[in-house]
Amino acid sequence: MSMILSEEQVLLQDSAREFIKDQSPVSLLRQLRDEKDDFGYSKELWSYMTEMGWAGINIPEKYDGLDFGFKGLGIIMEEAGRTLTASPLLSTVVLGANSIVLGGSDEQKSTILPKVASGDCILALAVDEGPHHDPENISVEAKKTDTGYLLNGTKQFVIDGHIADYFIVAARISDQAGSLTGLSLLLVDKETSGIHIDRLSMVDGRNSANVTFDNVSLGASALLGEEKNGGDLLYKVLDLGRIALAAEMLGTMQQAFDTILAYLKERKQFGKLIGSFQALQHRAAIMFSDIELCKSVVMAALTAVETNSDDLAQLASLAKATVNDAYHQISNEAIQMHGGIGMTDEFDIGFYLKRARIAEVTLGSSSYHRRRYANLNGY
Amino acid sequence: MSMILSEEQVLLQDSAREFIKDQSPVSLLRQLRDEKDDFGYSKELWSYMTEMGWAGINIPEKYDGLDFGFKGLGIIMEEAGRTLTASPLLSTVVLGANSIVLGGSDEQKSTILPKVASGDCILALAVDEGPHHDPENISVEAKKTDTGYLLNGTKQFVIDGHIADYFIVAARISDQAGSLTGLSLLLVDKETSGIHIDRLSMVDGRNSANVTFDNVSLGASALLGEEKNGGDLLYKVLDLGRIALAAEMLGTMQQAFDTILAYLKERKQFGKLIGSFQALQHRAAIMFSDIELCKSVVMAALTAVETNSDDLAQLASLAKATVNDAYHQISNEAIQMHGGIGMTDEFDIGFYLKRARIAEVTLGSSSYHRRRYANLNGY
Amino acid sequence: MTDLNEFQQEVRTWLEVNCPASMRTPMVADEVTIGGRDTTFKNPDTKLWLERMGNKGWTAPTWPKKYGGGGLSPQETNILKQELKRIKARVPMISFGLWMIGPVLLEYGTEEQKQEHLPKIVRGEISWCQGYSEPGYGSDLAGLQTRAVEDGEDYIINGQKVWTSYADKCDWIYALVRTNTEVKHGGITMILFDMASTGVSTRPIKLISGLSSFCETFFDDVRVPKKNVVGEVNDGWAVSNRLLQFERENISADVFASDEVFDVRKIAKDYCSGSDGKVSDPLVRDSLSKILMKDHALKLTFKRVMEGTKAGSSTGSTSSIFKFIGAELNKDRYEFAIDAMGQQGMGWEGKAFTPYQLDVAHEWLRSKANSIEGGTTEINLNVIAKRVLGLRDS
Amino acid sequence: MTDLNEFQQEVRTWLEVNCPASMRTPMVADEVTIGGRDTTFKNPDTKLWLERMGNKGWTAPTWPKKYGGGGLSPQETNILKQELKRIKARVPMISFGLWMIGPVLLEYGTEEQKQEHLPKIVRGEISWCQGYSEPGYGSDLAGLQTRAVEDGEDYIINGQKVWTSYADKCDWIYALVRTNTEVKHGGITMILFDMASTGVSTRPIKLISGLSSFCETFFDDVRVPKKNVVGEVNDGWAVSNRLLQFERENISADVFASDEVFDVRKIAKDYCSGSDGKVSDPLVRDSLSKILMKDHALKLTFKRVMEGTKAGSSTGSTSSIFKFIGAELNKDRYEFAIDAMGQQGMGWEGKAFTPYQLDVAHEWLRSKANSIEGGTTEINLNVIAKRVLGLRDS
Repeated sequence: MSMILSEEQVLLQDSAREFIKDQSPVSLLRQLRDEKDDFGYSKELWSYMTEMGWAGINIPEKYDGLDFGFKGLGIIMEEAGRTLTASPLLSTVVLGANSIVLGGSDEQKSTILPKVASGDCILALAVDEGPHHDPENISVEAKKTDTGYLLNGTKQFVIDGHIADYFIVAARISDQAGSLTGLSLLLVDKETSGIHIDRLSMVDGRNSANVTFDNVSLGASALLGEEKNGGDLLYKVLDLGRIALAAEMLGTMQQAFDTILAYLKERKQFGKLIGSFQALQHRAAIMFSDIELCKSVVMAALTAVETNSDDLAQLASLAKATVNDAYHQISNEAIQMHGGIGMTDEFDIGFYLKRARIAEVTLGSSSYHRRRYANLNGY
Repeated sequence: MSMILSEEQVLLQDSAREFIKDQSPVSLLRQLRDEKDDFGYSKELWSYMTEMGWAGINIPEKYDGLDFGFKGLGIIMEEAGRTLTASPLLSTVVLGANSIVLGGSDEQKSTILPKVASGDCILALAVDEGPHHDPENISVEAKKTDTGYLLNGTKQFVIDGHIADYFIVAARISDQAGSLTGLSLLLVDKETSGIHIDRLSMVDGRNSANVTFDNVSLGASALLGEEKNGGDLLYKVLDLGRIALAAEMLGTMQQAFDTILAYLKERKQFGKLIGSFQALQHRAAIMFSDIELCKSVVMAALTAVETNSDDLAQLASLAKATVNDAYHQISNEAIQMHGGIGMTDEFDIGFYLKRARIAEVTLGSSSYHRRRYANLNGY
Repeated sequence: MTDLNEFQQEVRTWLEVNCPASMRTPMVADEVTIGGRDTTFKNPDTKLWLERMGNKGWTAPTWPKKYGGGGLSPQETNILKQELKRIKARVPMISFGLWMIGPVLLEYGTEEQKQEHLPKIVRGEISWCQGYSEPGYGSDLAGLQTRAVEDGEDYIINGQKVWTSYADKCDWIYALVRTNTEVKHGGITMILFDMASTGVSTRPIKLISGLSSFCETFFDDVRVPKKNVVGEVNDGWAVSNRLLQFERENISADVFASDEVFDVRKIAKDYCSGSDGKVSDPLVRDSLSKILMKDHALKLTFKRVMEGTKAGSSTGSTSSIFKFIGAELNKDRYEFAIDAMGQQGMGWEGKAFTPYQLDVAHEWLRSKANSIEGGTTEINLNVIAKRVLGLRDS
Repeated sequence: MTDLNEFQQEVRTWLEVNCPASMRTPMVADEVTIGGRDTTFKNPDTKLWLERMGNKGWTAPTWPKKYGGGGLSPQETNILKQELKRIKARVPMISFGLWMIGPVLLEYGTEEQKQEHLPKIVRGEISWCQGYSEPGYGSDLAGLQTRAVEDGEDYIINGQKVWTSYADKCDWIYALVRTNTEVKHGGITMILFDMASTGVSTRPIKLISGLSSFCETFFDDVRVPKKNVVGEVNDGWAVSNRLLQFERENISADVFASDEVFDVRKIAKDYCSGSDGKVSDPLVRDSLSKILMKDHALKLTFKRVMEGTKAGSSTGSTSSIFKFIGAELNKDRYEFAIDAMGQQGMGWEGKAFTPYQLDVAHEWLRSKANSIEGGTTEINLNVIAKRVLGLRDS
């Protein structure tokens, strides 16, 4: 019974859905955008989420977490996605916390994880160095020194980069080559000197930043995991991120589709409901079908994390690519089927389009993941 | 006024359309197929065509041709395509005759062209050596000898190969390298010893053959054009073939679409004409639009031949790729929109599907021509 | 649990003894049987295997023993299936009797009908075909015109059916006939009769892909006893809808299984590989991933629905997508194959092509019917739009 | 012929003298003018160029001289266009007056209306906006509800329009209003009035792409003289259809022109080039070819229709495809661009992005309206299916 939710999970889903609907409508994102909020997320909302344990949902109990499992996290991401909730869930709870849970030393864990669980610490994974997701080609360098590392280079489009307390930086250790083995993850306090942060204003109104490390001097204890297998750790964390993001996107596209469907049943032209036009009916039926496939791939990928399956990487790529393509299509249909009103900023549906393209390229476009699926399957 | 037909050309079109409709219905191809006709085309029909001058339409008057121009040939191809007419038009009149007109010596011209014009000589251009069109990679070799050439290798899917009186073989001259400069075209009498021909039975019922040259000894006079620029000649001839084939396919797809449209206006389900269902209406409208684009690219390419435009290669690739994709889509819709009856051999529409895929790959698939268009445009 | 373990041991032992070795090899096209009165068997093991499974009732494991079935519980049936799969046993026969009319008779048949027909279906003694579609009435099945007129204790049937699978080889037919011309859906009756009856004739249909199992079937004053009506007179539409459910489930299952016999990845590797053994053309590789990932997503959805069904949740809306997605995907699979194979995948016959290549070309053509037979893609989309999404014709 | 040669020489000389140098450089967004009473000009050359062309009548070359037009023959007009193109002269203004209401007045207007309005349009003294769509009546334009009620020699107008381009900047409006509530199409009238009239108010519409030239426009007891009706009362539907033809032609032309300011090939080269300067990812390269080849095919079709029109053949059925193909292609172009640019093409504002990158992101969003404004793609397809292909709703 890996593809359906347990009773406990259904309870979580119900409460998450209700909470998000009440506390985090799309108007909250609109407000953050219009007010050019300094943080880019609602601290009040985040404190509610933290109270419910969401910040520590993936953190072991000994570090004050809930240890609820990855499917629970997926459920929350999906519900948060429905209203385009801006929060540190992806940056901190998925990518950040899991980097430390999977790769951190005891000291790193006990320093950081309880603070994450209590909502007092924001983490940001710094991977990409250009506009496309490309973890196979990392050139930010950590030069080994007597006491640790000297970090140089620029990371781009770092999620929540301008509010992070710590960066987790994917860097190439100077004396090591090879695309995987040469990589390490380094835990970098934002207060370390030599860090320059440029907050970015993206179309989706969500947080992103370019972060430059200019001769940033780090102690040896900055290393997450071992020097030699940082690539494996990074890839595992990225897959968790892809799956969680796919879950978020699944929620977003479902809400967009529900909005379309409601409009088809309400809007009249030529004296008829537009939902009675067969061409639109067929397109709606195809969207429905695509969403059903997305539900399955996301659920399978979430399960694979919980069972630590050998298929994890493959299912992560399957989930991200499938969800990318369906959301792409639905986000376009969302505007087209709404007609003129869909083009107005006043109406919420445009936010779903804007979020779509950024979510699509984040952590890998469809063509990236189709190529990876091919590599993983040996063809 | 390059994109519309002259009065003279409209007259040709009218008479060609009437002739084809009367003399070459689809049932003729069916008969050739069912009787496993030895020649794969109707000699009677070909003699009528010859009488009208079609065999020599591209041949200069001094060699008994009509010299009507390439647009005239395109008109005939299009009309012949409507009923899937099997004839040596593509092999002999387009690819064969033009190879000789463009590259032949006076002697070659006066030996071959009058026979082509009188319908007494079938030519076959032998280019491909595998299942995909790939003139950039020719390995059939013509070894230079004291008296001429020794030809070795196998050509595949040679149109009209089993009925050809002469082959025009694209071969690599042994002492020359490079993809273009090393190629030459050789004119080979089918009676020369060492030639083995395997006729192929293809899904579309049209002629194709594998031809093996086993130490075929040729005189120096077998060379068409000069040794060094055989590649240019070959590429020019291939482009003429692509354009003429695109014209044929344009006729075929228009007829398929007309058949669909007639069925949409005649077939009832649930008490309504199926052509009244909006989903089918929209799909029909898109097919119509695709055909309109195809008409333009074919006409532009035909014009480019007549004006010997610098854009010829680019327009040939544009025409073939555009027509490929539209015909692909229409051939699938043709079956789907006809439902069960479209699946029966008794009904003609299946022939249009079978012809589609072979025509699509002949002289280059869409992806081949998109790649070539990119190369020609320098990106 | 112990009982099930015992049952499993019992099944395993029985299969070890009774499933002939050749029945554990992949199915060969001309060794498929549909059973029936006049069947001949190319491979004698096929006959043996069918007889043994039929006598045991395991061709219809869930049917009651009194009708010749296996009388197994769902759990036992699952174990039987697992064990058959474990030894890769061939399916004993292809049977519309088992899959369609049998389940319908269990629900709607009279006791007499069950006694007469079900045991012969289980043992493969009588084969069945389906008389539904008519020329002019494909998607609009309820428009059918074949008339059944009362004549004493009989009906006299006149009309024509089309797309009758194996009509020229089957012993009996279950047919939809019109018993009332005043109303459309409410004037249809399901009736059973022997294909050897006077007035029945058949003509095989040649498809664009070549010869097929489909026939046109003609009824010319065919006399059928009234007791052969299934369910109530004029209630055939409800009966047939129940039956079409079984058909749809079988077609979906078929489509799912199809990539086991037809591996697009192998084709890509055989025809488009570079020196490293990987697909060299990035465009082909991307297309292949699209197909395999869609297939993967569809299989996971199938799994999700199965688990949901077991857990008692309603899965009708999700399973409404299977037929059309499976059909479109299978068409895409064959288009990919012939594209990868180029002209070598376009052969009709002859030695210049391998049997496998010829198969691909013919199956590519055959695949075009996937989105027509058993409900067109258009009808599937209509159903999803209306029944699942609640979009109405206003 | 000699006359035409002379004319060409004359035009060339005049342009040499009168077209300011800065008006021969590519258009800059904030130097575009729509003319009108209160216009200010950022670049004084814009004002000069508009005045000179307007006084010459060459902003409306084919209109009669007595209404301020150029009075040129089609051949002369062609020569003028060629010469303007040769020196890459900017279009003097963006004008709904020139492109839409002007041609309609020439056909349907009273002599008084022509005398009053046309010369001011030619010289850009009065700018016009279009009051057609209403909230709730987009594709179904004829459902419009804005009421015009007779009151002596005037109409009193009440209602709301939407998608009124530059309503907040324009001097006059041509609007469709309802003069009869009993019938749908037959109750519509076209009327002209001054936007400075009492009771007119406007509110700019913010689009998903940011601020736009569109407005909502409200009419609250606006008093308009009856003599401002264009054509007959209740015949506005026919008049507006004629006008929409002009609009469609202009939108098609716009879409065609768009790749001149937005070059997807450059984007592919800038963001996806390998060391040889060619697009390194074969998938991106293939997508780019698809877009450029579709564009090429569309341009050739445009050429074919133009030549056909000149030769006197009917081209209505072919030109019915321009709007939706152009719109869909333009959307594809922007999707290609942002895909090639990755997150660098997703910026909303700020210095981390070049102005060009920000433009692409905003124009990508704006492009989504291409298949909605001026007739949705769905309406275009309906029209082709019904009027061109003769498929009817039965």
